Amino acid sequence: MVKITVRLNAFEGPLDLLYHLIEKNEIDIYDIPIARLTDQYLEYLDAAEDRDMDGMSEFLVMAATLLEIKSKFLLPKPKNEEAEGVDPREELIQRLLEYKKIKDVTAEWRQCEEDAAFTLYKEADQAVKQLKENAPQSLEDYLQGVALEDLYLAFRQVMARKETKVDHVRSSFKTVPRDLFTVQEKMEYIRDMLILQPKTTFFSIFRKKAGRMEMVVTFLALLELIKRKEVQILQRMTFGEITISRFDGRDSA
Amino acid sequence: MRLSELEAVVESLLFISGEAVPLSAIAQTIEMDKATAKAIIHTLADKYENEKRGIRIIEINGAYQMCTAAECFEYIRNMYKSPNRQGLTQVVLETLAIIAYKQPLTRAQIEEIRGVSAEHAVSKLVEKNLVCEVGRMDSPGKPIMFGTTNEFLRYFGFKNVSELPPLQETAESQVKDD
Amino acid sequence: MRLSELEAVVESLLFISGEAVPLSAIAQTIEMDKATAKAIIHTLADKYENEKRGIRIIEINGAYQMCTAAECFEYIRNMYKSPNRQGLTQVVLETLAIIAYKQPLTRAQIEEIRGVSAEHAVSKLVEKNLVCEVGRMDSPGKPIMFGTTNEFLRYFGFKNVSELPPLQETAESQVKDD
Repeated sequence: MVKITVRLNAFEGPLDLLYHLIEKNEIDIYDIPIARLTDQYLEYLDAAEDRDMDGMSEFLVMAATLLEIKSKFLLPKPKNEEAEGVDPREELIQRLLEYKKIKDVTAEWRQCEEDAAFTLYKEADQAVKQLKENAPQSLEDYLQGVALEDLYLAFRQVMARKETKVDHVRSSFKTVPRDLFTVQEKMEYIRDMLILQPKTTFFSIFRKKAGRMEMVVTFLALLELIKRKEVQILQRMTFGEITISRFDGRDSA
Repeated sequence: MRLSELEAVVESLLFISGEAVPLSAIAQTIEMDKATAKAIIHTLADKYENEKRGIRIIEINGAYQMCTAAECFEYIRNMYKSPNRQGLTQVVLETLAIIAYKQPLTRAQIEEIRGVSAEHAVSKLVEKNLVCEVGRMDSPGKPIMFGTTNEFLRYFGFKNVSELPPLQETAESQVKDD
Repeated sequence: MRLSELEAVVESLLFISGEAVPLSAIAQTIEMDKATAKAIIHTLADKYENEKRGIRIIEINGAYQMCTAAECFEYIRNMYKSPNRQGLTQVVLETLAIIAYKQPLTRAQIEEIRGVSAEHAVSKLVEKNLVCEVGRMDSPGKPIMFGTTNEFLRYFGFKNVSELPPLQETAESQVKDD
């Protein structure tokens, strides 16, 4: 067999590679010869020159999926006629179709991107920004719609909230809530927070309304991310603000 | 106030603002109803276009913004001697397309569609202000949901998200039972 | 290039630059001598003026800049006035309520009640002159104690703080010894 050399990072993921194989072999996407495609896919992984574990894992997950589908075809079909309707390839086909739709439309987007680049916008100049910031806002405007009643209601609300927070006895009667939070989810959450704000404060990773369990899980997730060297924390002085950022490769210690 | 004066006011508002101005803000400022304000803006926009002026008015998501005419681009670039804009990479573009068509959605949902981690692509998009947080999903962990920004619309010249190029339905009828 | 096209290019250059553009830079960009460039700019400037447009071109020290027409200033200022801006947020309202009912008290005490930082809310209230420093607490660090202002009383229309609506029902007793 002719040895092929492949670079996996030329593909944007397992779906992209599968899609490439389908196009190359002119396979009907609705009737994928799963055994052949699986073999080719595995050949590609075998021949890949850049097999670092990080980039590989996603390709391996797909390999497992393909093998699973292939094995389902090998199993003897149950006599039961009802089971016949389900094609083991169905889910994969749907994912490929979904991916193809996006891939196809991006060609059109490229054109839009190029065309729109010829149109330029200017930023507001300093004078306008000042006009905006310094626009006098009368107290009437600021307090528009706020009556004495609202002040009273707001105070009651705050106090009621505080009360439920400190009332240990009553809260102990409550039913135990389901385990709504997992470390895994909270790690994802912190990663997303760092996407939105590359430098965020320790306190802001805890949601405002977070209960104790959620706080504990969030904290554990943070510790896990630190252990995995995905994030780093920094505190400039004792009791100072703790900032969290993505790990930049240097040890802060 | 005469119509020509209102038109002048609208022109000055759009010129000065440096961002897309909502129709409602324009209507309120010139003390007219929205339909009238819209008619004035469109008259002005048409005038620019017909007279082949160096400026244009475009609509973004129910707001209006003044911009340069595409024909003048080369000259402006020459004056600033700026290099060509670098397009988005394919990975980032695909991720953006998924967000645009399916918004709002979480990173996990994006990853499910593309089959690969979207962390890098999403953070690139947030950094470029093409994508932002639009809320939290009401599910365990309250994951962040992402959506597109007005900058996204400007970047591609789309009017609003409901007018994106349609996704090609790949002869779905064939999917039948085989 | 035709004269009208050159005019459009000049218009786009002046629009996008946001600052005064030297005549020489314009001349070079449209590949014309300075006299011609100047004539084109003046033609455009005259057109704006004669047609009573919302934008103008002014000369500053041998450079040219696009700006708004003076007649439009009031409208521009109106557009940026308060209606679009945010009023009192829930956080600030709650902080104000706590100060009104519990005054005088320190920021730490407010934070103890609300459970979150009150720094932003308190400074907003001080800025709006609804709240002010009314003394120092006799404890380590002598923290500032806040109370409501006369402005606050005047706005809500009662003579002094003792006329605040009484807190009846809700576990008032618990609130006190806390």
